Amino acid sequence: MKISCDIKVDHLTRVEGHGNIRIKIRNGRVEQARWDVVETPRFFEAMLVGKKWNNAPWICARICGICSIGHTLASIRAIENGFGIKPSEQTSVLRLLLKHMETLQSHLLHLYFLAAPDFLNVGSVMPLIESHPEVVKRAARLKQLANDACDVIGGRRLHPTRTVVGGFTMLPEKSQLSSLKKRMQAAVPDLTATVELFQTFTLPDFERETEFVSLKGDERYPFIGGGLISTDQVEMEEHDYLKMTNEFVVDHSTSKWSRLSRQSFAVGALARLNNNFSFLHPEAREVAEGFSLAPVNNNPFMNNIAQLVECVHVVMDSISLIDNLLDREWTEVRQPVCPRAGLGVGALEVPRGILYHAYEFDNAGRIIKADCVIPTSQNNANIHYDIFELAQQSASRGKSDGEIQHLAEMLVRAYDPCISCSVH
Amino acid sequence: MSADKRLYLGVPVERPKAAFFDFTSCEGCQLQMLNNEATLLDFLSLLDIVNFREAMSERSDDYEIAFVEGSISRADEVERLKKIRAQAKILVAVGSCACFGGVNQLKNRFGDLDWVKREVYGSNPVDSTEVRPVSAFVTVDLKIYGCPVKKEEVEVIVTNLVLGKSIVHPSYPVCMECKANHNICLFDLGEPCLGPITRAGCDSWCPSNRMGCWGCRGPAEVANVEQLREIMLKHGFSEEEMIDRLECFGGFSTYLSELK
Amino acid sequence: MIFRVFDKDQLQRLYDVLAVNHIVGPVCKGVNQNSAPLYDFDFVKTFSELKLDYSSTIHSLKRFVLPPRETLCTFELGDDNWRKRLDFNVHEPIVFFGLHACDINGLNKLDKVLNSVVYPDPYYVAKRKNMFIIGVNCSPQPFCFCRSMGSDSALHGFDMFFTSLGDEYFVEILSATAFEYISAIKSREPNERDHARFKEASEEKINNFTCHVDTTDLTKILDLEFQAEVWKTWGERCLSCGTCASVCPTCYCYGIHENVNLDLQGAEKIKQLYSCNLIDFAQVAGGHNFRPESHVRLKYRYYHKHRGFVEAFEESLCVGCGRCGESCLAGITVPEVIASVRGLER
Amino acid sequence: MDKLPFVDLMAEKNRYHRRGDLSAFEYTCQAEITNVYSLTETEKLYQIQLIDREERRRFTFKPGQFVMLELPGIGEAPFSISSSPARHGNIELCIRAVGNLTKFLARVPRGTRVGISGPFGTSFPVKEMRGSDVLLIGGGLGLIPLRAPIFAILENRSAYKDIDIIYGARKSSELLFTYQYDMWRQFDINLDIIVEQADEDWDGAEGLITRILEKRCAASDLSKNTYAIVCGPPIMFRFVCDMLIKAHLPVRRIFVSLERRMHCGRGKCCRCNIGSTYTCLEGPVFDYWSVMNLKEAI
Ligand SMILES: Cc1cc2nc3c(=O)[nH]c(=O)nc-3n(C[C@H](O)[C@H](O)[C@H](O)COP(=O)(O)OP(=O)(O)OC[C@H]3O[C@@H](n4cnc5c(N)ncnc54)[C@H](O)[C@@H]3O)c2cc1C
Ligand code: SF4
Ligand code: SF4
Ligand code: SF4
Repeated sequence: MKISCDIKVDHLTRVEGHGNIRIKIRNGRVEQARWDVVETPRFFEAMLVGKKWNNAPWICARICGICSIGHTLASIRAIENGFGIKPSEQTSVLRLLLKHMETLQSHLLHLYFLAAPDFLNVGSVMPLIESHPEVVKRAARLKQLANDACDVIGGRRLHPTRTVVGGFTMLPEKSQLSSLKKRMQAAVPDLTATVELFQTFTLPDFERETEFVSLKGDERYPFIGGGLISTDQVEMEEHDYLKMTNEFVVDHSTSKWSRLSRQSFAVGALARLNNNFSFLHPEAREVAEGFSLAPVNNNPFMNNIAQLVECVHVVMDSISLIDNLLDREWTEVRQPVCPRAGLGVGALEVPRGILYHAYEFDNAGRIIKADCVIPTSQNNANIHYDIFELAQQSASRGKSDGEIQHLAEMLVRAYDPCISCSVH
Repeated sequence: MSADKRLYLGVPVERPKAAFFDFTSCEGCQLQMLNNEATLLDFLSLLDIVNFREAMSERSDDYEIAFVEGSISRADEVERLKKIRAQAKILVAVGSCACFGGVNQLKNRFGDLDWVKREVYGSNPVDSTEVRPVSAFVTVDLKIYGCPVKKEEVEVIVTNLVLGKSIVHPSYPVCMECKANHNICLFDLGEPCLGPITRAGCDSWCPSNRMGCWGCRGPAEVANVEQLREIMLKHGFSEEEMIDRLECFGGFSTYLSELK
Repeated sequence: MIFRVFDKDQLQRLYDVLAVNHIVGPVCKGVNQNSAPLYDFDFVKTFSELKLDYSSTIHSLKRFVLPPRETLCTFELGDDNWRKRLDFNVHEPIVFFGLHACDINGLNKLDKVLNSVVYPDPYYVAKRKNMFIIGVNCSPQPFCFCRSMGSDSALHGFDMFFTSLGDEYFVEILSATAFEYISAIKSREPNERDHARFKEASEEKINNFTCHVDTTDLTKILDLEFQAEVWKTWGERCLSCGTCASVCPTCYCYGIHENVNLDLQGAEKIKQLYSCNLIDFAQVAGGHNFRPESHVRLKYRYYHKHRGFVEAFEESLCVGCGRCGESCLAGITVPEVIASVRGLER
Repeated sequence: MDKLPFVDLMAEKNRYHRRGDLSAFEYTCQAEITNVYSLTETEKLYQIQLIDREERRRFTFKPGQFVMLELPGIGEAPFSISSSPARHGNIELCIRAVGNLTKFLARVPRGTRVGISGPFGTSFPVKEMRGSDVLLIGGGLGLIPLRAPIFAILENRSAYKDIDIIYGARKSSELLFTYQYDMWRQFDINLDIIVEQADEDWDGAEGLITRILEKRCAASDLSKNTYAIVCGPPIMFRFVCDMLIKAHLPVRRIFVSLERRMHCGRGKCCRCNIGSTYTCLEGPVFDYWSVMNLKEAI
């Protein structure tokens, strides 16, 4: 039995943004176990006030360097919903494809560069360049495919330039799409090798009963818009997002917290998968089954595996999306936009979970009030309680300080938090 | 990786110890550095990276070059920045946030910081000051412009830095690159663009994708803002639309105070 | 000169015959706000893309002879040695289908400098030697003043030149290769009536010019008005953006920069077309700038085109295509600038 | 029908790209830095030898001409040849470290290979000056291009009458080629040195070049049999040339060397263009009559 320990991790590494972990165990009892977000807040919601609608996607992309495409698309969706614009099917397919490639890029970054070093017992990807060059090269190859695809469709992998309200400023060449498709097909062995790599890792055995929130798929695995659902059987419409997120401010964190049926809930790849398992591409489902991952899985470390499963899903799905695009005649690029007063909400599944943008407009389409709810801020409370539970279980198993710290760090990383995003 | 000494034309080329730091930002510029998949390994062989929180757990405070991303918006950031400055021989401001304040400085435009805090955090106290660029607090040796920075440009700049070549930013505006890319001018397509006054170097990234320039790289050496205003009005764009763009990334703040 | 006449429906046949080569010609790139088509020169993939009745292209065809960026050479670095590798960056001949007289004259003018007796530029010459040029007559646009510059008809510098005579084309043939190509389609010798129609067409074109520049004594006037205040007025408008030079068929000035590869094992030398309107054009090491003011740089662009070149070659370096004025967002056009320097209100 | 024939300029041996023609485009011949001497804090003298013997022998130039020096990946820039024309492809360049290329050059060791092309440009008509007095007036770096004509004159000293060198610098520490002054004087040359700001070590004249020139102009009639060569910063040109003209030195006998930005040295890049005069082709040496016709020349 663990008697006492003090763990302080300031500015946790290999996560996006600044967060601290504190664990204090006294006489075998966890006195304190905290997850503090100390990132400097940026006030995007205030920045948007008074700005015309067309500024929002451009500015909001800058909320996050990893999921800028997600923010752009969420912002666009909120505006389109507010103005009553329905994107054409061509636009929707292109957007989903773009979204997929961001998911792939982000998951790969997390799996290979941020998470894998923990399992290979190194501090970063740098030592792997010499010890496991083939792993690093494979990671780079896959990530480049995803990023190149974002360039081709969105104009730029980071802070996209072609995505606008109403559609796109310009479309990719079809020849570019077919060469992407070829590259995706050729990437399948790399994906398989990635799956095999993760099969060699032992994930910590830890569970805590959790409520998982995500978009609800109706015909396909959900990424852009639709209903909201939780594993505690809560269902909600997109525009009722506030009832789903219930954000509140806590004093030790610059990021807000959320709750629904319980004291906290989780969003992200595992939540999506827990809620929408049946919509996974068959090959992705097979991968999940290989890891005995089935709904409802309560091990937060399994979020890594859920991301891996989604990598397979998005690549497989992208191939068919490209087929769909290649088969059609390109039609209009961009619909006209008529601003109107009212509220617009857009919900999107970004790599780290469900993201909401909501704006209230005046008649001229100026933003009067803006609200952005970020996955990581929805997760923060859950991370916090997970750390507490993890400390408790570790203490009772008599783990060393070093082990507890390592586990706690890995736990936070498993959520792939995007902290600067969460304190937009 | 060994810190082997290399020569270029007989001149020894050190592999300088470099560190990456982030302040108030989206951390996208750092990510752009990792987004160089095809050339990442060569890039890493130029620099000995000893501190890069987003990508690695190892950290050391012994470095010569500090790449600083993000703007400054809290007192503790100023302290941290000053420590970095004291350690680094060369401090590089990376991206629009570090160079001009970036989108973050949009909150400054309200003048009323309390309102801004209340709008987002309600009555909860949050620590946040006016957003300032890095150069407001410490000497900046080199700027890499852009939101986000362009990896090709970063690679050239870092190579030149390591070699001791001088680093010269294009003094001309984006139009020059836009024409080189044979784009149709966005004004002809009914879109506004800050290309005529914004510093080039991005290879007309946005206009080439039919998105008018928002001036993320700040003013070109000659920025005839007054003339651009006339052009905007002539093409049917309001002053508001022009100001939206000019104030977006903070690079044109001095011009804006004249305009408003 | 050899002349032929052929039916316009033979054009596709001629295109097909030529299409074993790369073909560059005027294509439509989109429409502007007023739904007017926007043309530019580009590689043509199918005959239907080729728009021979185009008004004018946004850019000249300069990029095919003077690319905006060109790698002049690469270096391989050894331990205490290095090697330089050259490539003139042209590997196949190209057919230029449908150039207006002004652009053909533009190339002829560039030749004077870049294919001169002293130090000919092989990068340019290599591309020039691999051009097969088909000219086509045009109708004057509201902004072009090629007639004032003596560039409204091309006397040489093409392989063949088409003039539209209703349903037929009147062809001037200047090269043996062109003769072979024309022999591959159905054509006939022109008769008296064709000659008359050809002359009528030329006449009509001349009468359709609405934009003029008075070049009388221009070199002297430019010298006299070197200190004129009007330059300052134009300078205030100029954005120093270089757009005018970029679209101009005869602006050829450039800058050089060299980059070392990331692995430090090699390097490249890149030529980039520049513009004399850019702020640092005349800045030398140490920081001294011979032309720090916009109006002075703008003035020198006019001096090079309309005075210096005339002194050297007895013709202006401007062909009067009007592109710079059309592209200039500040609305600085050659006819207006020259009129104002002459002291004329327009 | 057949494809059009491809004209391969790379393959042809032609005037456009002749190996061994040191002034052809992008033909740079390799040369080695055999010695480097620091003259002042910022100026170094580089002795450079063309590697290929044949090229070395064939390399001839006239005083006042310049070469382009290239460091792969770093840059290329024009430099006046500062050595005696008699030495062919064993040239000396005196270079001030001001920018990218020149600062890098200051760091390379002996033995480094550089690329040299040229020679380019016009020259000082030293032959034409035989039998006359010659006034060589240099300010700051302006002494560098004067050194080649000085050598040429020394090598044929008896062919010339009075030779005056008037040289001014801002500080005594900035004076170039100090080690050669005695040697020049031995050749019966009037050498007047003046510095703008004298310090303790300086016991010579203090002030601007024009102070000395004024005296020289008064000393003899310049209108008949005198040539002048003037090199220096733009501001100096104006004052010196005005003074010479007032002293009735014919404008066609005043020669100046102009500096402009240059990238090609071959009259193509336009960077050195004044109107339509390429300083790299029609210059850098101009007689003053031509300069008067060039707006903004100095
Ligand atoms: C005919 C002529 C003769 C010269 N002779 C000498 C000499 O003997 N000794 C000496 O120290 N200097 C001489 N100079 C000046 C010398 O060329 C510049 O100092 C040099 O170009 C600076 O290059 P940089 O890369 O160090 O400077 P940067 O300021 O970094 O310039 C970058 C590039 O700009 C161009 N450039 C900048 N300034 C000039 C300039 N003044 N002239 C031409 N190109 C320029 C070059 O291509 C250079 O590579 C001469 C210049 C000319 C035109
Ligand atoms: S689109 Fe913008 S950058 Fe391009 S030419 Fe037009 S104004 Fe300049
Ligand atoms: S075009 Fe303008 S906004 Fe876009 S990247 Fe370039 S400078 Fe930035
Ligand atoms: S004249 Fe017009 S196009 Fe040319 S640099 Fe000036 S503003 Fe640009």
